Amino acid sequence: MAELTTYRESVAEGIAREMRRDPAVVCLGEDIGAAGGVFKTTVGLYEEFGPVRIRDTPISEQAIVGAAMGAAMTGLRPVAEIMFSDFLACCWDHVANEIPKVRYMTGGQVTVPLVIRTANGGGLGFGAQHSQAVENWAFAVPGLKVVAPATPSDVVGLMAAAIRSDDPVVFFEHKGLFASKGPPAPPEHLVPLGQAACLRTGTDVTLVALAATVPTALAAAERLTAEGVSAEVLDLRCLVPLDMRAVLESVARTSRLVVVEENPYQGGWGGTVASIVADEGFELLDAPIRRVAAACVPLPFADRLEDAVLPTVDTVAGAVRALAAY
Amino acid sequence: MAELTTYRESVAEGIAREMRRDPAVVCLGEDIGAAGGVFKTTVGLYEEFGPVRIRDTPISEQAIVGAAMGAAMTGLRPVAEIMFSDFLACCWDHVANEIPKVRYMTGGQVTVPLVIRTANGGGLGFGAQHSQAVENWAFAVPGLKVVAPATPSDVVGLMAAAIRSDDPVVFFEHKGLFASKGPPAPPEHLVPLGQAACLRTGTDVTLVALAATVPTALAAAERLTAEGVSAEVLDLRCLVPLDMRAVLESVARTSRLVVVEENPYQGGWGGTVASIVADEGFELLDAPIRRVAAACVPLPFADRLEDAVLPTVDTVAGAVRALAAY
Amino acid sequence: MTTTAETATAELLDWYEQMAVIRRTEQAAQDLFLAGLVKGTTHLAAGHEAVAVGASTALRDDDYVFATYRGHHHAIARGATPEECLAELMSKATGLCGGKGGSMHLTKADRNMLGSYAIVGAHLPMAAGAAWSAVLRGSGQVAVAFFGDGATNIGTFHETLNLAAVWKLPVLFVCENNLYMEYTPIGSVTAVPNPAADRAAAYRLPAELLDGNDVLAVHAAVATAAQRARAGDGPTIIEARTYRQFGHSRTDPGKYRPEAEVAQWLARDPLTLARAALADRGVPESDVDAADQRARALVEAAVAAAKAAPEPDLATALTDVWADGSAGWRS
Amino acid sequence: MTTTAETATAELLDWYEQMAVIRRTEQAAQDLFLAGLVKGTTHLAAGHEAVAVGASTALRDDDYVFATYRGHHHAIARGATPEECLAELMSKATGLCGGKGGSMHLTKADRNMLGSYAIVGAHLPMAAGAAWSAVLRGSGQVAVAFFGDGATNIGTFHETLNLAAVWKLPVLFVCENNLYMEYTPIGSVTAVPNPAADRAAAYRLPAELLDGNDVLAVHAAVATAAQRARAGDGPTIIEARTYRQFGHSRTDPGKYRPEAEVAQWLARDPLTLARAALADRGVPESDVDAADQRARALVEAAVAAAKAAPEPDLATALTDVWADGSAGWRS
Ligand SMILES: Cc1ncc(C[n+]2csc(CCOP(=O)(O)OP(=O)(O)O)c2C)c(N)n1
Ligand SMILES: Cc1ncc(C[n+]2csc(CCOP(=O)(O)OP(=O)(O)O)c2C)c(N)n1
Ligand SMILES: [Mg+2]
Ligand SMILES: [Mg+2]
Repeated sequence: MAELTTYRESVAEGIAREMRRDPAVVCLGEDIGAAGGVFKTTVGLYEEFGPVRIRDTPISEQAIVGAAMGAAMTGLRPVAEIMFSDFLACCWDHVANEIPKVRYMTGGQVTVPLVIRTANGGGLGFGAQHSQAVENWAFAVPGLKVVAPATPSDVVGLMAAAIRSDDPVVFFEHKGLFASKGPPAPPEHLVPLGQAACLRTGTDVTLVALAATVPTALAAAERLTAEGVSAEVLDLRCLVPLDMRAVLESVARTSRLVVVEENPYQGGWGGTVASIVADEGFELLDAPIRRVAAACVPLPFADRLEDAVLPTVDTVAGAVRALAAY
Repeated sequence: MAELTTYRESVAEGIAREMRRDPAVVCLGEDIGAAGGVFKTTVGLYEEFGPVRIRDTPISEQAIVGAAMGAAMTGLRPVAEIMFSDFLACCWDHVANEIPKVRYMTGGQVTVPLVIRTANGGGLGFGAQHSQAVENWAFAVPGLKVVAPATPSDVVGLMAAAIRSDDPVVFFEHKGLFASKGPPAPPEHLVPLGQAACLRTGTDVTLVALAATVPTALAAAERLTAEGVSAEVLDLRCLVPLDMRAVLESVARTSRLVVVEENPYQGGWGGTVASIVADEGFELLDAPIRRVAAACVPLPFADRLEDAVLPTVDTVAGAVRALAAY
Repeated sequence: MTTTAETATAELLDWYEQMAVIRRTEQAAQDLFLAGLVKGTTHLAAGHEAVAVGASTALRDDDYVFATYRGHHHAIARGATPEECLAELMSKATGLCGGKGGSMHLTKADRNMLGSYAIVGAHLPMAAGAAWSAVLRGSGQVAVAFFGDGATNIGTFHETLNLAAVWKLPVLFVCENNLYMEYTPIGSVTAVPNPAADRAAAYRLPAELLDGNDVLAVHAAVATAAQRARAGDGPTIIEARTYRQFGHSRTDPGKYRPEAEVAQWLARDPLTLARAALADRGVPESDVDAADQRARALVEAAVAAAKAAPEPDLATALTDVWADGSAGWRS
Repeated sequence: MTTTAETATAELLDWYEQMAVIRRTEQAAQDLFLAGLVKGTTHLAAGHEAVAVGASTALRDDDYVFATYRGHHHAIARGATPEECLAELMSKATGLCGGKGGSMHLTKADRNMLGSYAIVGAHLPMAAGAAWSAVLRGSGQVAVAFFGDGATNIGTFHETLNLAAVWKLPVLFVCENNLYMEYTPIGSVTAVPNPAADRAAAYRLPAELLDGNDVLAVHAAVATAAQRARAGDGPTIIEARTYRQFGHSRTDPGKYRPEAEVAQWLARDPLTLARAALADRGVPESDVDAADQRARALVEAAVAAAKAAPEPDLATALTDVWADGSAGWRS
């Protein structure tokens, strides 16, 4: 088998593949150039593609994302980095009100083929303002595609799909996964947006996860095997398009659903998933739907406190166990 | 019976009552002074309280909300207006990352007793950037209280509770309700945060609504009586604190739930309500949970198109009818 | 597009006519709004015509324009017909945006008028981005962002001007300073007297402060700035002082403005000034009247056509979220 | 607080000691981070001591201070003990924020040090708001926002400076210009050479550009600005040029900085400069060494105490969202 690669390296690899393929792809963001990005996710791009296509910016999130939008409307395919996903709040008007709406409100006159990449999620002790999982923010805004890969090869494959997409994509790279390893993406790897991956089949409970909750869900499923509970694990990969067909089909087999989200319970994307199943899949269910999400608090700094509020293998396993016994 | 008053007038009345009571209450925002606010919701305040306590600002949403935060941390009780709730996106860092987190992340050292008032919602043909119902954005952020009154007297009573709250409150005033009329609030009226109102009892289906969807839900319930369907209507009034007890108690009686939200289905607050019922109230349910929400598109300008994507009496009645027949 | 410094008289007459078309369209919009045929809101640009026409005529056809919710004049100056505009305001299928945008979002993308944006300041970085794109594509295009005085106090203004200056982008920042935001005078909330021009030094940018009611002055300044931009010399800030003749929006009567101020500015109506300039150049009044007549006829026909146009198909509420024309969010 | 123009020598020695305490604390933080006892990240202010101490000593005890994620020096200068700070970094219950904030959010509210904010620019309007509150309450307090050079290009900077200028608020904007953002030189992304001072004119504000490694210079400028502010004359922008001696954060070795530049700034270490000033005033070296010894002992004891301190109770993860101490979101 080929050597393993990291999720972190796969980000740069995914971007580089598309930049080689399409001269319209350009990158902009803070410290993404010679510095290679503060998470080292753009290492090598500056060297290969130079300062014209890999552009350092001032600390001006609105200008970064707004300029990306203008560039996307006029022939480029910008990939804008927002360093931490928390800072999407600093350009939220562009992310929520401009980029996703302009095509619709002009009656289809313009397209906005851009990607906003951002380091998302907690678990690293970065505190309340650098740790949030905010994919649910983007999910609440019609007109954005929302991607959140869990493995190195998905990073590459979904990056290709995101950059080639003629629609705006918010691409959440999980900080907690950067160091994780997996098989590298094959050449020309492309993972279409909106296809969940079934990572583990099972018969008793369906676990729906995303990004960093995928390994958590897999570990919980693994642990439960010993107890005789067979859990199926779905990695949604994208929130928009949302592959509810895969979820409903799985629940049709297992009759039980646990959704594992990193964002706080209140307003989390799992609520939408659960509500669709409680509506369209009501008759499939043999037990309550359970959501394992973060506590409804800002994220604390101390790791033991952070562990206490984020979903863990223990809390997921506990939820699955309870449902299986229902 | 006393003369009726408007929802619009009740906003100014609610603020004025608190300003009379507490000299620490101050208002800031664009055109709120001599102009009386672009929705005429601050009419009379400038005349009564003067330019020191009623302060016009530049078009600087971050400065407005950020200054309100600093003032709240140091002894004032600011009431900041963000003219249209869509523009919360322009100060989202302060609303989502600063104001709700500072108390927690300082270990409880500071409090932030402020209110952000904003005109929310659609139905008036203001187009994609001036019509959104974004209470679900605020709902997704732990640390904010989220209020959205449906009647004139609730505006006054909830405004009193919001301004007196030592916690930050986002207060959504619905544009579509400004002209609506109802009995004025009695003197000293106070509606505690987090208490849903049961506006109509019924036995077959529970309708959960908020702000402008309250009259829609009531009208649908009314219409269905003729068909022999008895619908109970709950006005949540607040999303945080969320009165799930009232919802679960009602579902315990009716066994059926329809949630009526104005925000788009994806990421809407109704998902969280539905997911709690699908978990904690699973055994109460005799039918699928249905959410009637806006279509997952930016809001169109033309009224017939807007009507086609927002929840209406027809769509709500249709959903209730279907469930009742389930 | 004109690149000669001296504007030909025939050209000036044409500009006059364009301004007259805009004025008539705005008046029609107001009448239709009052008649209940335009829903939502409108922000009319009557009084601002010289900015739009002076600027647009100084640009190449493929240059990019970004406007605000007060943008009818820019749409028309970039080639939108009064009929397309009014149909949009009247929620018609034949409107510029098929009734999905409305007055605040007029867009004529096939003429590179890339939209009207309703959240103050949001379009400034878009214009910078379009300019950046032009540089990378080597197209020689420039981008222009038009914005109000009130927009000079919002964060994007600062972020964009700095970025555009550092990247030396071919972008023009044209402030239509009409002295008011909605109902509040800009001077009461701004630390400097000239809200755009006085900020130029903070970005080491050149600034032009000029009479925005003088179409020749606007044209000259924009032509020079566009030339600079195309030559690789970066952005220019242009502050054009002008005045809106209607209220801020909808039925606002504008009572917060001193009568003398209104009168003074009405006397300096851009059409009046252009008429005077034409007279100075010896153009017979009848030629100007004829232009007015053509404008009136055009807009009258536009009103009739827009009224007669069909409403949008309900199905269009669920199209064009995505580039493939669809609107689904579940796969 | 000093209001006399001439700083007493005893005072200067005290400031030296405060700076030494900060330096030792930062070194300890670095060592603890490398030892794996500090999680997450740190942004050390070694090299910036003169800004914090010079400014804080020029303020009243009840004045408000708002800092960034690089804020250890400000917390200490406003009265936080090294032990409270290091315990916070080490996720201990005895930390300033009970382990819930961490290095980026040091706060000492009972000394009106109202927090350290980790999103660039966010705290600027908070400081303006605190100043507004002081005016309305007639308290005579001023508020100070410390921020980096990189923060001068973000929108809140502009919005806040304009608002503060128009409202003539008693607020000081103190830019610690250490020439770099994270790894990128500020000059490469900023349109003006002095990112804060060169923007002052855009708000009609006075600006001071000074040597941020000279504690006397900082003190004098802040004292003057605070006096102006208290007198009702509004905000001042102070740009203090300084240099961080460690990398941006965590284990960053700062390799992007030219060696000669680093050497030049290390030679101008604020402690070295203060030592020289003390020598000039005839203070015996042994007195300064004694101050150093006290600082070292204090910080050594702080490290030991912080190490020995208990971890936070897990229950505290679910407290203090709301003012009543609770964290529930359902009623
Ligand atoms: C961010 C934001 N804040 C507030 C508003 C509401 N608003 C619409 S127009 C306007 C006044 C804008 O004034 P100016 O920039 O001078 O433009 P003008 O309307 O005079 O053309 C305001 C405050 C908005 N659209 N966007
Ligand atoms: C809005 C925002 N964008 C980006 C960051 C990431 N970031 C943290 S510190 C920093 C550099 C800040 O530079 P400067 O303002 O000069 O302060 P310094 O770190 O030099 O003290 C950046 C880009 C952030 N925290 N907030
Ligand atoms: Mg204006
Ligand atoms: Mg710096």
